[in-house]
Amino acid sequence: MNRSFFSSLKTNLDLKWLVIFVSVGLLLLFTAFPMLYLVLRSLMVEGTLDLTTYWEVYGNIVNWKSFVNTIYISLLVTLVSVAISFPLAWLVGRTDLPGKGFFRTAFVTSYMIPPYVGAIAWTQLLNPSVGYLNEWLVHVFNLSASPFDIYGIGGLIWCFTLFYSPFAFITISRALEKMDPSLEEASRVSGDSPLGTLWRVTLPLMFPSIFAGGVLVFIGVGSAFGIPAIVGMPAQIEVLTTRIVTYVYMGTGKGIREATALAVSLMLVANFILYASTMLMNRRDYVTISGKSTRPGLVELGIWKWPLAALVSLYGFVAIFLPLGSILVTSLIKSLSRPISFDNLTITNWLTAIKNEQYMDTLWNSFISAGLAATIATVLAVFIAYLLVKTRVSGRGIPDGLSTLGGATPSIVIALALIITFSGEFGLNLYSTMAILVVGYMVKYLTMAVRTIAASLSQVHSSLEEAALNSGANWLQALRDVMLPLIGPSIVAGWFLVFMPSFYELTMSIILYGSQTKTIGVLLYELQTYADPQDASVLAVIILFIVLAGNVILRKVSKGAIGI
Amino acid sequence: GCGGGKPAETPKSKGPQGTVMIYTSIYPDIIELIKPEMKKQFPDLDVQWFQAGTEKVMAKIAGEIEAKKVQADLIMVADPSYYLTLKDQNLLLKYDSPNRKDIVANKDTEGYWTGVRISNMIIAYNTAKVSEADAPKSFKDLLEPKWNGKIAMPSPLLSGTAYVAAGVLSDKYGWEYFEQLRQNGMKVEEGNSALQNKLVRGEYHAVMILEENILKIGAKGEPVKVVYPADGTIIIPSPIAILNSSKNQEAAKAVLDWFLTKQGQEVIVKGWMHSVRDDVNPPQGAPALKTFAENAAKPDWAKLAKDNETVKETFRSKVLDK
Amino acid sequence: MAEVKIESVTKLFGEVKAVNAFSALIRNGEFLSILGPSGCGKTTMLRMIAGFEKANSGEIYIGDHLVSSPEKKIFAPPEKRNIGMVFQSYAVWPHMSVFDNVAYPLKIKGIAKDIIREKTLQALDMVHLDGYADRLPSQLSGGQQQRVALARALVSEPQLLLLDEPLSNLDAKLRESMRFEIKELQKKLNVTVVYVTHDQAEAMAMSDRIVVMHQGVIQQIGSPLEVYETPANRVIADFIGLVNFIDAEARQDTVHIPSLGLTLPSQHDFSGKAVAAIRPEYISLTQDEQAVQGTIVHKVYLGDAVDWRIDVNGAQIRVIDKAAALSQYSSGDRVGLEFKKVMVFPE
Amino acid sequence: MAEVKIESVTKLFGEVKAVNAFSALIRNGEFLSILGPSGCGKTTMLRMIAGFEKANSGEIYIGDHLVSSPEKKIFAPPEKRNIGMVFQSYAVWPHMSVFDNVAYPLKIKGIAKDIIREKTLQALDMVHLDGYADRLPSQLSGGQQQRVALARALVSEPQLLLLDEPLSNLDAKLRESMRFEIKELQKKLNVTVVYVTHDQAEAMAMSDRIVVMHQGVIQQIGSPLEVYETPANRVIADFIGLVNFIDAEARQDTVHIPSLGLTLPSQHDFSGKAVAAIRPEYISLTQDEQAVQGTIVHKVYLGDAVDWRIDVNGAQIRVIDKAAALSQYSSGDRVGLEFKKVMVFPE
Ligand SMILES: Nc1ncnc2c1ncn2[C@@H]1O[C@H](COP(=O)(O)OP(=O)(O)OP(=O)(O)O)[C@@H](O)[C@H]1O
Ligand SMILES: Nc1ncnc2c1ncn2[C@@H]1O[C@H](COP(=O)(O)OP(=O)(O)OP(=O)(O)O)[C@@H](O)[C@H]1O
Ligand SMILES: [Mg+2]
Ligand SMILES: [Mg+2]
Repeated sequence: MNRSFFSSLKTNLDLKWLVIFVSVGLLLLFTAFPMLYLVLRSLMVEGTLDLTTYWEVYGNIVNWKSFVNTIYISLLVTLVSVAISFPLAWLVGRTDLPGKGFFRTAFVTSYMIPPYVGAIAWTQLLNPSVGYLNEWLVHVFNLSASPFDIYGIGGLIWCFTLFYSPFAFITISRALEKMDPSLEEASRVSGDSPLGTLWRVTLPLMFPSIFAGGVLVFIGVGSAFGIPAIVGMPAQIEVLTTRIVTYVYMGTGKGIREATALAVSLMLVANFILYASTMLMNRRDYVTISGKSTRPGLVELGIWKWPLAALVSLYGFVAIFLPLGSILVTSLIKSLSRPISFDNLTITNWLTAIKNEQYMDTLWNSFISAGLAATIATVLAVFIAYLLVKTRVSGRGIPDGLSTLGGATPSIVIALALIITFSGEFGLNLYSTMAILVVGYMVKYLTMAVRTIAASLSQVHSSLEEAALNSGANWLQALRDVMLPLIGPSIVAGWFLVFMPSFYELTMSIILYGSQTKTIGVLLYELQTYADPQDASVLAVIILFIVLAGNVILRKVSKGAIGI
Repeated sequence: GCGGGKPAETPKSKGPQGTVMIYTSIYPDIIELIKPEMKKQFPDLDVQWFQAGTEKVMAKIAGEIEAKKVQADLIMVADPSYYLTLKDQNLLLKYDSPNRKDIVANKDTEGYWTGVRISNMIIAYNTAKVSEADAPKSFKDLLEPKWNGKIAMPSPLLSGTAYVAAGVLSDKYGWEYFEQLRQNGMKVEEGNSALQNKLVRGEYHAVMILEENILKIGAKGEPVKVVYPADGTIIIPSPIAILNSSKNQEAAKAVLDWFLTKQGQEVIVKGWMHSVRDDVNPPQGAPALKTFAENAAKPDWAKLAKDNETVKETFRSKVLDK
Repeated sequence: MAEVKIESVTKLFGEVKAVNAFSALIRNGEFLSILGPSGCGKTTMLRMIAGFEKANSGEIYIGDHLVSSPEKKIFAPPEKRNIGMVFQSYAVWPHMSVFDNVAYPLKIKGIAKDIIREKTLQALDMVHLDGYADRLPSQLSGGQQQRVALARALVSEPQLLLLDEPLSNLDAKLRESMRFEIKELQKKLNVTVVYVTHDQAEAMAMSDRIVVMHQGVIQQIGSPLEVYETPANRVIADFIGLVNFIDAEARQDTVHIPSLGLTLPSQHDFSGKAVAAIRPEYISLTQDEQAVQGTIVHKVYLGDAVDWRIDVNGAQIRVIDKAAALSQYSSGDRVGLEFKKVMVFPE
Repeated sequence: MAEVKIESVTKLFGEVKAVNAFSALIRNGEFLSILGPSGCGKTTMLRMIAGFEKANSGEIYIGDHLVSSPEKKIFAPPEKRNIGMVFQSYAVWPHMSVFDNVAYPLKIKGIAKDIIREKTLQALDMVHLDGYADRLPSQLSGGQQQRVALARALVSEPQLLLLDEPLSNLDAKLRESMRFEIKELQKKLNVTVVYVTHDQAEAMAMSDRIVVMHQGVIQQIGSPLEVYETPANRVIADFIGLVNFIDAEARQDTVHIPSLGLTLPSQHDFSGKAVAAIRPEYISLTQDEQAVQGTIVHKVYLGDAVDWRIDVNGAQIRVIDKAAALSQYSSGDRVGLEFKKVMVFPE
């Protein structure tokens, strides 16, 4: 792919380059190849280069409108998410805010709710005719009409922000916690207030993580289908993904080509944003973990302590407890048509769900495939990120760009790409196996881990790695013993950022799953759409509970080193 | 590769052997009902299922076609016009099942596909919000101003059955009908299930939806009721077909045959759909098909197959464009 | 305005008493150094004055303001204390250019752009970093980064300067020039300076008074001369400058050192068993046969002096003689030792 | 085994020539110091030997191995070079305890647990950090962290030690004890040491040879005595130790200094306009009326000596006199100056 990459490989064919080379090879095979092959095919009709697909797709004003909608919504959500997440991450990570640990967990909790379940919860709360919250507000404030209507651009952005801002929060807070506090102290002593310091020193120092989180939010929102379908469609808001899915659902080869052609625009935009943010940062240095340790100091909030705690609690309540409560109530309710009251509650939904053996199987399938995907992706991400931020090889950004390509592509297009490339045409037949699910999750979510880890890695002073090499450690040992523990929180976060969405992934899984590999996402969807929305809620609560409990246990066992 | 029939080691039974893969949009709980019946009927046959919504099955098959590796032996999805497309592409196996003679519903004259179940697009309303007298009686009634903002339908762009409804109604009333619905505040949702849940909760008062969804939740005691529109229920006889790439065609044929038997159809009816046979009772709580079949709309399947893109695009521009 | 009053300040890290009942009055415009072995609590004390560490007890006043008093629940945040500080770890901001780093305290004060520019360049000049304004800290050597930190602390001409080993990574030449600049600035602006250093010569040369700490406790406060010439106890004598300790006996007005067979005049307020402390430069080598005789064991060339170890009746005595820098004595030679002064401590 | 041969190594940072055609042969078991002003390229050179910075040209051999040669496209990674190093920025790993930091090089070698334990505790002892094994670096003072870095570099007894200002944050007492430990270890194990320091006294006391650098270029390589007493040029004379420069005229075997009205014996291989360089300790104060007379302008007390500025016919001459440490001269007094030695450089 790049001459100087290979030449440096040849001159230093040592462990480091070997490992990086293998990782990039895997990335090329499993991520880049299917995507690029699909794009290539969208450029060909019956074996010859034919741009009519692109002419048609991009000649259609509707697609442009949805393109503009997508960009507008994604950018807005990205900005709002970062604007919310940075202060929250700071409050939770660097100050003496009461209840920090609790908030820290609470803010990532919304990441554990599948967005399609969460979005439905919000439509239950805020639909204009019978939304629980609307009705309550009308009742309490004696209003003449519902104050909120979830179906609209505002509602769309609201839902997106709540379910995608954890990308930013997780990425930023992990980096903040490891920052050398004397950098902030130097600003205080220069006469700057804590807030000014936050704005002028902490914020710029956190740029790599802020950009990383922002890019993740942008990619996630731009390529999401669930929330636009649930919240946007009734409001007649079309975005690229709904257009793409419309093409795919035609069920023809032409439909696939058109969908791919349209998806290319998303890939380009995401890579452009990635490139732009990298350019912006390359000119500066952001080392915040240095070889001279200073004492971890917390900013004291003083009189602001309790007001801020109240504000944060309010946000937590609205953003997390309301939708969670709505899901929980749904799981406990006898009949959705009747109002919430004591005699309309039952635990039979729970009992039947827990007894259902099929649930356990699918849970296990999802656990294994998501776990594998997250682990492989995290390992690859470490090497790709290292290549990106700690080496000077030209072309080092290409793997990062490729992983972004996957992240920005709507899942359904990835699923098709995988069917087409891994059904044996190229000698590798993964179709209908669990492997294809693992590959699919990796393609889609690898970028989460790469961005998060790269951002943290860029903040570690290289002398720390050098000291390990100098102690006789080889590169892998140095990575294992020094670099990885130092950015440990981000590695865990990266793993989690891949694991969680893979765990309840729907769009891809529903097309790729085989008779033995039904996943929890597929099951949830079945329940939600046909069997019983209540069962779906039960399952969502169970997932949440398992993840939260697993998290608490891991944190306890590892003394806080592992966990989110 | 599931299509390959492996010879069984103990050739004591003479039924079909090997494996057979069925791609279907039939709901999972019905599949669960079918499975034991099949096992009884074909003890040596490994029947595998892939279940997803019609559109998703179609997308999966489209991908498999691109990869030149279709895995399904049989398909059973909702949209009849899709079978015309497949037939055009030469992907279906011609099979004139002996049981076809009992089938009253739509079937391909040449035998490439055969109706296997009947779903109906109807109107449903929430009885807690709307009295029986007030309920809409026809699709046309949904244009009354009292429904403003309280009605909805699934999106023809994303749901096959909704697509049929859009095609039929636009043929019948012209696109003005949908324009007026839009002006009457009709919402468009992703699919039937989203509508079903919102209808139950009373977010919508009346919706265009599949009969089977409503029968099912109605049986659970939720306050919903079906109206068979006076201006024509949209009857969708969903077919079954064998793909000509099937490597176990004998078994596939046997399975297809079974679905068309009375026994097979009784299972279908348990899934709240109507049978394609005359001698099977309607689903619980529903009238017999013939009571509303006379004035039912007669979709032009060939036109629906051909005009797929135009219909969807027109619907989009008339109803979904902001 | 920037008199600093510290009253019985104590700081605990868990079980460790990093600073223990520290009291001092630092006068307006005074240059006070804190000296002491590594880990004795110097940085901790400085950080408490700056407001980065909360004392467990005791009070700190800056000017008339009580800025820290756990008992009265008073604690002024660092930015309200109008302080310039150099951190032991530099804490130069990696994302800002050298110029931006140094200009920062001025920007915060909302000073006009052109004045900021002028003052910043002036400060960079002062630390010999003219021409480096646009570099990023990662493109600087260690000493250059340290100078950026120094320039940043000086640029806004604060009332109180806290310097934590600000010159530790500079060579002698540069260090001397920096010392000079700091002193000049201090005199010009009448700034109060609290200076932490591990370099005794530096502390001696610059300070009005020196605080000697040991394990969190103040051992002595006094002028450089006092601390050096009349250390309060053995520990200080040992820490400040080099010293030979020899068993002795304190008598009235004299001290007797049996191993050298010598009695020297001395002032002390006790008698009996004692330790005589003789600094290497209190001794000179002589060829006088009457003097105490010893054998040269070891000779280290220091450039401006020679560091001798001389065996006198089995005891090794260290002598640093500048006058003898060029002398031709070498190992094994016999020489005479002439003692010019002695300090006496109880044993 | 650990002879280091450096041949014409050059390193560019963009436009900046950080190291320029550096050549040196460091013998097995030799203690070589690199001295030079801040930013002259010392750290860069050390990092190239360690393998953290790639030279732009030139070759570096460690033992018989060519470890770096851009021309031949050879570059051995740091972990293959068997080097112990102390980084100017310490590079102590914040997530490991003191013990784990120091034990790391041993663990990597796969040494048995109990031996690791023993050696690590021994190394901690050596740097006076016994009892700190379980602390985290963030719970240590600056000097303590630096000592952790030192212990880590020494613990595995490497063939080649690269020390980048390893003692800069330690007090004189501790520094001296560390120097001693390093020297002992070096002798015991016959390690080759390359030592970067800004402290000339340290370089003088410890080194077999000293390399003096200036702006990336080697100015002189020689023994401490050579570098101090016969510096190759003015720059070195100025950098190593203090010096008074006075206009002079070189004559055969003598130098004439008009402003002092003095002619002194001197060796030099040119004649004509010259600069006489006189170190402050080459001058002593005397009451001899025959000597050059001056007026004391300024007197700084240094503890073990006094630093005088004396005005002689308008020129300020700096004198450091240990013998006079206790003398009672004070500002304004007239004194005589006796010159013992002079160096001469072309103007
Ligand atoms: N990455 C870089 N980019 C540009 N210039 C650099 C870079 N790193 C170092 N330099 C410059 O190279 C020169 C040599 O730096 P080096 O760190 O070797 O100095 P040093 O002799 O160790 O100084 P000190 O005693 O202050 O530590 C310095 O002028 C420094 O500014
Ligand atoms: N967070 C902490 N937890 C426990 N002990 C600590 C902590 N921080 C500092 N100490 C201990 O407190 C003592 C004083 O530390 P301080 O940094 O003030 O020393 P210092 O005098 O500045 O030393 P140096 O000259 O080495 O910089 C040290 O022994 C140190 O180990
Ligand atoms: Mg300190
Ligand atoms: Mg350096």
